[in-house]
Order: sequence, then structure tokens, then C-alpha cells
Amino acid sequence: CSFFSVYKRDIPQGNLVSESMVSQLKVGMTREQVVYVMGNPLLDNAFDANEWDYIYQVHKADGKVVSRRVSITFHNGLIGAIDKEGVDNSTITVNERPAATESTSVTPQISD
Amino acid sequence: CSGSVQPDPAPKPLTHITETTRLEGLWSHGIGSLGRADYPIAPALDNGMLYAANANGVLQAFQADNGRQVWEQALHVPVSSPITADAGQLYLGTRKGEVLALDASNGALRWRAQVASEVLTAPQVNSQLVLVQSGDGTLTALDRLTGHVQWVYAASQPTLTLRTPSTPRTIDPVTFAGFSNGRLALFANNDGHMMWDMRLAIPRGASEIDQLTDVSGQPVLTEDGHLFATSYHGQLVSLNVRTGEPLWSHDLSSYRSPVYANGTLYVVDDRSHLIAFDAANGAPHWTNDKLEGRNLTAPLVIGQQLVVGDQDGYLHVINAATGELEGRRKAGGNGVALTPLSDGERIFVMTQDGHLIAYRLATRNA
Amino acid sequence: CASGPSKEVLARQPEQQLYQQAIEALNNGRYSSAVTQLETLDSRYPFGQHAQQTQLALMYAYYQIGSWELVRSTATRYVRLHPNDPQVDYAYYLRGLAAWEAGRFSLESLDLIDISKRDLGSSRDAYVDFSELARRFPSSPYAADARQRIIYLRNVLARHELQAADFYLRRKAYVAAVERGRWVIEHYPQTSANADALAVMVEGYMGLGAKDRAQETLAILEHNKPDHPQVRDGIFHPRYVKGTLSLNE
Amino acid sequence: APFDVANIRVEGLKRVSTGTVLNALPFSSHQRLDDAQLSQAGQALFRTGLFDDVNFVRDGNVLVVRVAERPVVARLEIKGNRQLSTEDLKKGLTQSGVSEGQVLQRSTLNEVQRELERLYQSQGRYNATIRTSLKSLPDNRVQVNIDINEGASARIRQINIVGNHAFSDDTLRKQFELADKPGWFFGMFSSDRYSRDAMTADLDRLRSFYLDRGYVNFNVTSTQVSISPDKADIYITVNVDEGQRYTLGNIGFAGKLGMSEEEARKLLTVSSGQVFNQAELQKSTEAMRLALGNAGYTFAKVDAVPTVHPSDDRVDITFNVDPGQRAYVRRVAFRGNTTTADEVLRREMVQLEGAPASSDNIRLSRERLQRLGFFSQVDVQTQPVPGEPDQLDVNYSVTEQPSGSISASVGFAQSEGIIYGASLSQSNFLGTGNRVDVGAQKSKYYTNLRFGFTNPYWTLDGISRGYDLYYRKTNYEDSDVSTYSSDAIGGGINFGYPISDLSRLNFGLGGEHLKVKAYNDSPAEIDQYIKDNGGDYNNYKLSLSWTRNNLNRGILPTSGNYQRASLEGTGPGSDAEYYKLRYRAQTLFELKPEWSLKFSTNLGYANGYGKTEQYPFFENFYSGGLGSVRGYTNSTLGQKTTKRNDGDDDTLGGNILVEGSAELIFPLPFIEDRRQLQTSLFLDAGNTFLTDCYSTGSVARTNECKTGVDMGELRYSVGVGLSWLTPVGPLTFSLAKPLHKKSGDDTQVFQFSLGQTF
Repeated sequence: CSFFSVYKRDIPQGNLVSESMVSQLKVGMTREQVVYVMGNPLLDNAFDANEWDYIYQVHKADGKVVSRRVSITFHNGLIGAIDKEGVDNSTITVNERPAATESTSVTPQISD
Repeated sequence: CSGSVQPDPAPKPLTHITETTRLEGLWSHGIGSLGRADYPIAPALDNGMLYAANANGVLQAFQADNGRQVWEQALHVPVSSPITADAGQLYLGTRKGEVLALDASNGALRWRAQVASEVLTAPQVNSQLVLVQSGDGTLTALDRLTGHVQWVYAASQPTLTLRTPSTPRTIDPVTFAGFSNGRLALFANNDGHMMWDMRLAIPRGASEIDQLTDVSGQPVLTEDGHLFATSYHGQLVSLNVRTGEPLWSHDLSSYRSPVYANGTLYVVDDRSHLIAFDAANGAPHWTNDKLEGRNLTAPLVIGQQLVVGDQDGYLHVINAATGELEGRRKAGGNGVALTPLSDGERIFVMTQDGHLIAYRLATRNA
Repeated sequence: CASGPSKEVLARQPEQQLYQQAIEALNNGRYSSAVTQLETLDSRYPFGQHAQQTQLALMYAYYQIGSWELVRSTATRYVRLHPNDPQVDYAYYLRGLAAWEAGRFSLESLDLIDISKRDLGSSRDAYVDFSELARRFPSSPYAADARQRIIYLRNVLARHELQAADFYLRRKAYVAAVERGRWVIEHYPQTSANADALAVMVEGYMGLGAKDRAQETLAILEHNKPDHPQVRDGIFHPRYVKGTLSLNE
Repeated sequence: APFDVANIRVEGLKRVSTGTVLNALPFSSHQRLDDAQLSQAGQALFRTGLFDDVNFVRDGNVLVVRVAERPVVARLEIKGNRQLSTEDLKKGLTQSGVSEGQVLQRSTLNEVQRELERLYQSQGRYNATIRTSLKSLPDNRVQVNIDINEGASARIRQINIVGNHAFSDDTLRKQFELADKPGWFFGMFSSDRYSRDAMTADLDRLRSFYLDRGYVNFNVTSTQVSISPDKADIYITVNVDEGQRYTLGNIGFAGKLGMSEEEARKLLTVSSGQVFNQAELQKSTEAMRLALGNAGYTFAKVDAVPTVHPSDDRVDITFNVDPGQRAYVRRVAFRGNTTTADEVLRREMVQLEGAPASSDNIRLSRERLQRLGFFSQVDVQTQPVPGEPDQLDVNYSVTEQPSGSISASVGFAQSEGIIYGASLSQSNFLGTGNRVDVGAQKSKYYTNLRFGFTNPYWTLDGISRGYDLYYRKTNYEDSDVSTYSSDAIGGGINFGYPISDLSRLNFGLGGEHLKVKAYNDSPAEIDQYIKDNGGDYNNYKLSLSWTRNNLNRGILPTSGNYQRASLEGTGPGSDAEYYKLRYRAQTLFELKPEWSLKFSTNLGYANGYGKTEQYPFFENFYSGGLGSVRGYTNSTLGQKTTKRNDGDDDTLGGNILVEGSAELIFPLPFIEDRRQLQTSLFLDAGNTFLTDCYSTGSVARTNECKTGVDMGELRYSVGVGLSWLTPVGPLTFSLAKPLHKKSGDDTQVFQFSLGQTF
């Protein structure tokens, strides 16, 4: 029973991406438009500034792994290609709480 | 741990005087407390009757000659202003901003009205109106019979004011009122518009204290149309009411009402010096500074003598012509801050702990 | 316990005599009395002709008695007051040295405590000061020593990043691990840690299942350091992630 | 008239160098000068702020610049200030340009005087007088004297509220800090001293009082502050306009909710029909903001917008929600951990790097760091990443504190001779986060060795592993320290793991060889027990424990609670078969900052099973002393043994333990850092009991043996305790007065220990 099992936390990593977000991306969009829809990528590509990866991965306590990836290649500043892997609109739960996937522009604020 | 405030100037000790007049006590009554804030609930005297109230709203009427109580009425309001008696009616104000008109024969309520803020000065009456000045600097005119508000004037208030409030002076056509911002104004009684105003005191100095410029007390108006008014950190001024042009003025700071009697103007300044001026040209006759720092009341003129009360509860009799101290009597009651009244023969004093005492002036056979 | 004369006595001596005494105290090692004398000079003659020399001497005296914070505040004041004074590089150098000393940890030399695992606050300040000195005054006599210390500090800071990266690999927080690796490459180039940083990134990408990125990074690792311990004849052996990675398949 | 300047000479310089004057002049020598340039030069020199007076004189073709240097402030003397400290005054003066070593401008001096007067008046000290004077010193330096007569602050005689109908004067005045009567305790705590800031604060309290009770349009129309002519008394009048009392109409949401409306409604503590209440509105917006924060919208903004309908006293509320962008944490950094390793902090993090930000997780991580007990202070700050607005760095700054004790001692007790001892117990050994306990004591009667090691993070998921070894050799033959000796050698291993955020399970397995020996002067009970059960025991020990820790700080907590329930004992087949059930708990409530109320209890029940009918006396619970019932000598509460032939008896302890304590933690006024020192008033109670008596064999029992728990037998004490975290270890003092102590109780008013916090 759960009382005796080791309590582990889920390990969420990376940018939350969903099908509804990716569907807003069109070839030819500028970097600012991508950021407006997807937010800034956490994984900066150190070697090729024209390749952006939005990878989201959760290692669940029970060992399962959920992964989503959206990679965008830019040609002289505009989106050239978008490919995605495992992206859908299902809600992912992290520690039994729905991880919100919407993302709009943000004004930072120091919060404790 | 931070001690009490040292008064500046320090009160002068009383010196020995040759008493030529004695104040004989006739009767006295306990009226009741004037409240923790020492509200200036001065009694009123009108054709042989004395009316006095306390801060809990108990109003009593006495016969001036023998002090017998005629009636008593519990008003259940926090009275905070001196009482005005006029033509069979009494008027008084409360700290909740209410004005009450009562029947002088039995204290029954005639009407009550609401003004902007607490009322600390006696309502002033003329044939149609009752003029009430409240603590927040507004002047309200109420219909004398019904108490309905006729007009209201709100003056600008400095952040800090002096606790000695100003009382308007009214006659049928016009009303004079001094305000905490140092200005004296004249209002037309029919619609309350301001006819003119003049500045008696200009705020000078760095601190809020230096900038106090209250026109406290009540301006004096003589039959021949001369007006006298005092102000704090400002001027004592005399002006001709009809033309509005000033006659004479002195730099003199006072928060007590000036008193006029047969050609002489008596003024207590903020250091409690008593000064007599020639009312016509403002030339000073004499100055009595023996009671300096004792926070004197405005003087009562009776015959050829003046009577003032002080913060230690003493009554001083002063010769009106020479300014010499002629008599002294300790009324007690932790201080006298309300100007004594007189029916020409007897003197009535309300002490700070709420005792109404009647005295008679008797000249001592020298 | 300043052994020298008390402040009041000093206040009355004329500037010149006071300055001589201070320099003489400094030269024969009576640092604390030199400090008192120099402090009086600085407060009494803020615009005197020895003003700048006094402040430099004061910095040096503070350094000798080990009050690192005072050295840094006096140096910062000096740099602000006399930005293009010929001796300002000495102020940068002393400020860096003070931060360097504050960052050292007594047991470090015994290697009992690896300071790269601890808070590197003052080491980071020293790194910034020495880098600014080397950049703005390349020909300064102190630049050479500063560059040596920069290399040592850069390695300590890089090792600190890699320790965190290793923790994140074990924790399966692969995005964090990759980013820690990239931080080393971006902020501490040309350190021996760069190769290890690349290895961490390869393993992180493997954990994320991004095989293409892993191979791209592995190619750069093989190019820069073919003999890296985790790369054996073209096959990358991760420390914690299962499986191996080779360039071609 | 213009003229050629061949040379420039400067006169009147005392301290300023000629060079400074020359390069301040907008021209140099050998130049044609006219009046305009001269006046310009004058301005330039004045701008340096060094001179009071500058004028130019022509001496042939030499331009003489005659200056009067401004004096430098050599000393600043402030006298007579009691309310404001000299440092604050000096800081204020430095800002307005008057400080030692600075050039003095006359104008700033009287500006300073006005500033100080205004400052005192805002404290209600209307008659404070400030006199500034200058005393000149040699070579153009000056001493500035500021003497202050602070006077007394005026007392408030009246606070009169005009225009209040809905609430009585008394109810409203209770909301005020200022009062118009001197406070209790002879006016010591009087709040009848006027100050403008206190007045504004009181008006805000009045406003929120009304807004919390439906008066949306409440308004303070004006306030009058008047002072008596002698400046001793202040009269305050507040004129208010209450307006109508509103009830809540319909409640709606606007903007992107980031959660379902039904979920959002559950968070609200306001509902339509209720009286409008601003405090509840704020609680609801805060609840929503927190929920959004946990869902990753760290920068969410929620505000409640009322729309007032005066016609029917109704207010509609719309919650405007702007979740802002999903926020991510880029890097987590630690500062201040000079000894503790980075990983020891990083492994406590619930909020990971490169992951969606959650304000809950950031706060939880901070609590976990505090619960480690390694840091006296843990603060967290989030900094937006420049250029990437939806990412933030989380920076934790910690202050290390000693987390254990090191001691080496050479003691002497007349009964035991010289005692050599050294012990080290660190819960954060060399900053690795591992717990190490090493101890060795040697005296005439015993040698004692112990070693313990626990790694709380044997695996990254928090599975801990620890083991311990101990060796004890005692020989109390003819001492009066103990009436029996017990040698032991043993060890064990234990594992623990988290079963939830706050609670853990722990299993332990160990073996022990125990030899118990009585002496001729041992009490009959012990003598008889060893006769009946023998003295040699080989046991294997098992233990299972559950702990739940929610304290706000690892050491000297001020709020939260902690529980530990455990079942320990020897396995079947051991020579002595017994089990011990123990429950220990403490809970603290923070009354107000620095003041907490703490309740703690420690219960135990033990018994033999299988072949051990009588629970072994050497495993008995003991009570009394620090960490138990203070004021009674250590381990002396409970059943007394039969008197020994040399007259005094001993304490047997018991197989039932009942202890409880209630404490009030209060701040010592003059202590700055209260994290390292805690003082408390306490009431302790406790005792040990027996389920059945130990037989004394043939010897007549001298102390009547009572069995079963008898609450009447509980011993009480009241007193004051102090616990101080020193680098050498936690120091604990207690001054306790035992209450209605019974005859035979062994009491100690003052007790002290180093190395163990109670």
C-alpha cells in the first residue's frame, strides 16, 4: 500500500508545449512572434543559433517518462521548418497538479 | 519618561497686593464635568436667569440672585459649546456637530440641526438667523425658528490650528467671522456671500507652531460702527465697519476676545499681559504684566473694575483706570478658563471642574 | 589597539610631518599605527597634496592587517575619485587581492574542503576585479599576476558549475544539466573544464532523448578532446544515463 | 578693463592646493582677459564648493586670485538628543551635506536646523528648540555644535469622531493606536503621544474597518489637529462620511483564468448576498494568485474590481485575472554556504532548474533548507533574467550556524576520579550534510566508545542509511555512582525513506552483547532480577519508527510541529525479549513575532514478551532533569529501590514513561540575533511508572512498590530555561522550582548542559 512506498516527486523539465501552441506557429514567422507564442526556450543551442529546441520532459515518480519536443529551424531570421514529436493537448499532471500549458507575454515581478 | 511640557513664559508667582476690593462668595452649584477635553461650556445669563450645562448634557437653570435651581433637563447629548440665551430661547452645540434650540422656561427641545463638525463656540443669534462656527472652519447660518440651514461657508484650514476656536459676531444685516487661516471676513446674512475679507496674521517661521495664525476669540462691534479683532501671531486691529477701512492696528498676539467698555479696549495678549488701549486711536493707557504666563481669561468689565480668572483658579480684580491689582480670591476648581459673567451686581464664575460660583464685589473700607 | 599616538594628538600635527611618520611606520611594518595615522591624514586633508598617496598607502596598510572589506571600499573610492590616475591599476589589483584572500578557505590547502563546492561569492568578486584590471591595463605590472589568478579562479568557478551539472544528471533533470554545461562553455572558455562540460551536454541530450543534438555535441567533443575519458574509440559512455552513443548510427 | 595676463597668483589658500584652483579656472596665463571671462572664472571657482568668497585683483600684469576657503567641519557635536540617536542624526546631516571632513556651507546649516525642527514636530514635539553654533578651530577648520532641547511631546486630550452612526465611538476608537488617555502602567506604555505618522496609520485602520463591513464609499472628509496655547495638549477631530452599507451582487471573472471557473470559485471566500468585505476580497485575490503561482504562473496578477450600484446598495465584483506568461526558473544559486557543500542545499530543492516556476515550490524549498538546522537564516529572492522576461533566477542566501558540538574534556568527579573525554557530534560534518557522532570517555570506573554515521541522502530520493557501533566497559564495584555495572558491545544499521513531503519511515537492525553484574551493595530488586534472569544477554535489536517534521527551523524552532512514533525491541530468540513503544511530539504556535507557545510530550510503554516475563530493569525509562522534568535531578523520578545496607536507595525507573511540558518562548530585550538564543518560561510534568514490581527475593521491601499509572504521582516544576547555540555546541540552562515535591524527591534548582538541546 502507498503508506510504505517511497515518496518520490515528479521531475518536470523544460518548456511546456502543447498542440494549440504549435498550431499557432507558421513558417515565415520572426523570432519575436515565436517567443510570443512559445516563450523563451530554456535550452539555448550553444552551437547553432538558428536551431531552437522546445523540449518538455517529466520523469514521473512511478518511472514513466512523458516527453514533448518542438524544434524550429530559422532561415535568415524567419521560421524555415517546424518539427514536433509527441506534442498533443493532453494535460500533464505533475505531483497530481495539472501543469498549465497556456503561455502569453509576461511582465517580470520579484515575488518571494 | 518624556516629562510634561515646560510652559513658555513660565507663570509669574503672585506678589502681595493691598486688597481694596473683596469678592464675597454668595452661592455655588456643582454643574458637572466639562469632559476630559475641558470643553468651553460657559454658562449664559439672561434677565435674571442663569443657564449652565455639563459635558454629559445636563442643563440647569438658576435664579441669578439667590442661585435657586428653577429647572433641570437631561439632553442626552455631549454638549461642547458655551450656551447662548436670547429672547426666551437657549442655543448650544455638541461635539457631534449638533445644534440644539431649547425653551428657556423649561429646557424643552425646540429644534435640532446638524452642522459640519464639533461646535466649540457659542451660537450667535440675530433676528432671523443662528450663526454657528464649527471646529473644521465652516460657518453655518440656521433659521432661528426652524433650524433649517440657510447657507454655509467653508474656510481653508491649516494642518495645525489653535484649540481656542473663533466666535462670529452678528448683527441683522451682516456677520463678522475670524478663521484659523488668519483671515477676518464679513458675510451678508441674506445669502451668505462674502463681502470682503482681510488678513490679520501672516504665517511666518519654519515650524507649524510659528505658522499658527488663528483669529481666535470674538470680534467686538461698537454702536458707532467700530470693529476690534485680535489674532494669534498677528495684529490687534480696529476698523470702521461702514467703510471697511482700518483705523489703527498694533502687532499683538492674542487668542482671547478683546473687551470694549466706555471708550477703552481691554486685551489679554498670549503672554497674559493685560493691556488697555484708547478705543479711538489705539494709544495704550496701561499694561499689567504681573499675571504673566497665568493663561488669563478675557476680562469682565464691572463698574470701574475688571475681573479676570487664571489657570490656577484665582480671580483678580483690577482697577480699570490704572491697571493696578485691587483684589484677589481663589475660586479653586483647578482653574478658571471661561470669562466670568455679571448682571452688574453679582459675578458668576464657572470653574474648570464644573462649579458655578456667584460672588459679590464689596469695597473694603480702606 | 593602535599603539601609536591617539587620534586627537595626531589631529594637530601638520600634514607633512604626519605623512612622513605614516610612510615610515608603513615601511617598517607597524601597520596598525600606520593605519591610524593615514586615516587621520585622509580625514583632515582630503584635498592635501598627499591625498592620493595617502589613500593608496591606506589601502596597502588595510591589506596587511587583513581587513579585506576596508581594502575594497577604499579602493572603490579611489577608483571613483581618480579614474584616470596613473596608479589606479594598483587600486584594482589590491581590490582583487582582497577579494581573493577573502575567498580562500583555511582548509582549502589541505584539500579537505573543495571550495569549488562552496559559496564562491568573494572568489567571483576577485575574478571580476582581476579581469577588469587585465582588460583595462594590459601593460600594468600587476596584469601578469592578475592573469595567473584569473586562470585559477576560472577553473574553480567552472568546476563549481560541473558539480551542479553532475547532480542534475543524477537527478534526471537533464535540461538543467545541459544548461549548466553550456554556461561553462559560454562563461569560462579555454578551461580544461570545457571538455567535461561538453560531455555533460551530450549525456543531458541523451537523457532528453534528443539523439541528434547529442551527436552534434559529441562531434564537437571528439574534435576538441578525442582522448576524453568517456569517449572510447568513437563510443560515448555516459556516467548515469543508460546506453551509449556513437557518432554514426 | 581687459588686460594681458602674464602670470596668475593665488592668495588665501590654506588647505586647497593651488593646482586645484588653477585647473578650475577656464583660462590659463598669457591670455587676454576681459571682465566677462573673469566673472565666469568666479562662477567656476564657486562651483567647486570650496570657497566662500572669490575676487580677482590686478597687480601689474599679474592676475591675483584672492579666495576665502570655506571651513571644513572638523568635529560635529550633537547634544540633548534622546528620542533620535546620534547616528541617525549624523546620517541625516551627511545627506544634507554637513559631516566631518566635508566643506561647510552656511546655508546648509540653517536648512539643517529647520529640517530637525520639522522632524521633531512630526513626532508631536512642537516645542523642541534647536540651536546651531560654530566654533572656529585653527587653519580654517570649524566645529559645528547642535544642541537640541527636545521638549516633551504633546499629550492627546481628545479624539472626537463626528458623523459616525453605524458604529459607536468606543468601537471605532478601539481601532486606533493613539488614545486620549495615558496608557496602563503609569503611562509607561502610553499611546497618548501624538505623531503624524501614527495619526495617518490610525485613519487607514479606520478606513479598512469600514471597508471590511460593507461601507464601500466610506470617506474621512477632514481631520482637525489643534494644540493648546501652552503646546501641552493636542485635540484631534475626525469628520467622517460613512456612506451606505453595500452587499455583494454577482461575482464574475475576466481575463485568462489559467484554471476552470469552478475551480476559481472554490478559492473565493466571498459570495453574493454577503456584506461587502475588503479583507475577504483581498484574501480571495491572494488565494487565486497563489493557485496560479503553483500552476506555474509566478507573475500572475489578480485584482477585484468593484462596480457600485448606489440605487440598491449592491456592489458587483469582477476578478480581473492576468496569469502572465508561464514562468520558468533558469538557475538556482546559493550564497553564504561557506562550509556546507552546494549539493547539500541543492538536493533539498523542490523547485528545479530549467523547469516551470512554482511559487509554492520555491517557498517549500526554503522551508526545507531551514528545517535542515544548518542555517540560522534562509532568504530567497527571485531575479528576472535580463532579455528573457519569462525566466527568472532563484537566489537563496543562507547564514551558517553551528550544527552540533565538539568537546574535549578532562573532568574530575570526586566519586569517579579523572574523566578524560572527547566527543564530536555534527549533523553537518565538514559541510557534507552527513551526521557523525564520535565519542570516547575514560575514567577510573568506565570506558565508553561510540561511533555513529548517517547519510541522509544515501540515494538522491532521500533514502538514508546509517550505522552505529558502541562499546562500554564499566566497573562500579566500590563506587557510589551506580549500583550495578553493565558492559555492552553492539552495533546496528538503519535505513529511512520519505513517505510524504513531511514524514519518513525508518527501519533498524542491530546486535548487542550485554553483561550486567550486581555488587554486594546493589539493591535487592537488581540483585534478584539478575539471579532470576541471569546477567549475560545476546540480543538482536529491531526498530521501526515514523517521524513527521513540520517545524519552521531545524534548531530552536518557533512554529510548526514534530511527531515521532517508534516500536523498538529485541527480536524473538534474543536472551531478553522485550519491546518499547515510544511517542514523542512537540507543537509550537507563533503568538506574535519572537513570542511562541510550545507544548511537548514524551510517552513510553515497554514490556517483556515470550520468555521474559519481567521487563529488564536496565532498559527502564528514566525521568527528571534537562529534556525531561526540569528541577529534578537527572533520572531520579519513579520507583525507588529497596534501601541498600549503607542506607540510601536508588531509582529503578519504570517501564512506563509519561512526560509533558508547556512553554512560553519570549524574546530577551537586548539580544540582537534571536536565532541563536531562545529563552522560555516552562511548566514541566512527568514521572515513570511500573506495571509490576520487581521482586526483592527474601529481602524486606523498604520502599512501598506502587504499580500502574497514577496521575497523582506526576511531579511538576515551573521555571525559566535558556538555550544558546554556541560554536562549541548548544548550551542549555534551566532554573526550575519543583512544585509540591514529595519527600524523597531529589531536586536541583539550577541545571546546565552542553551539547543537547531540550
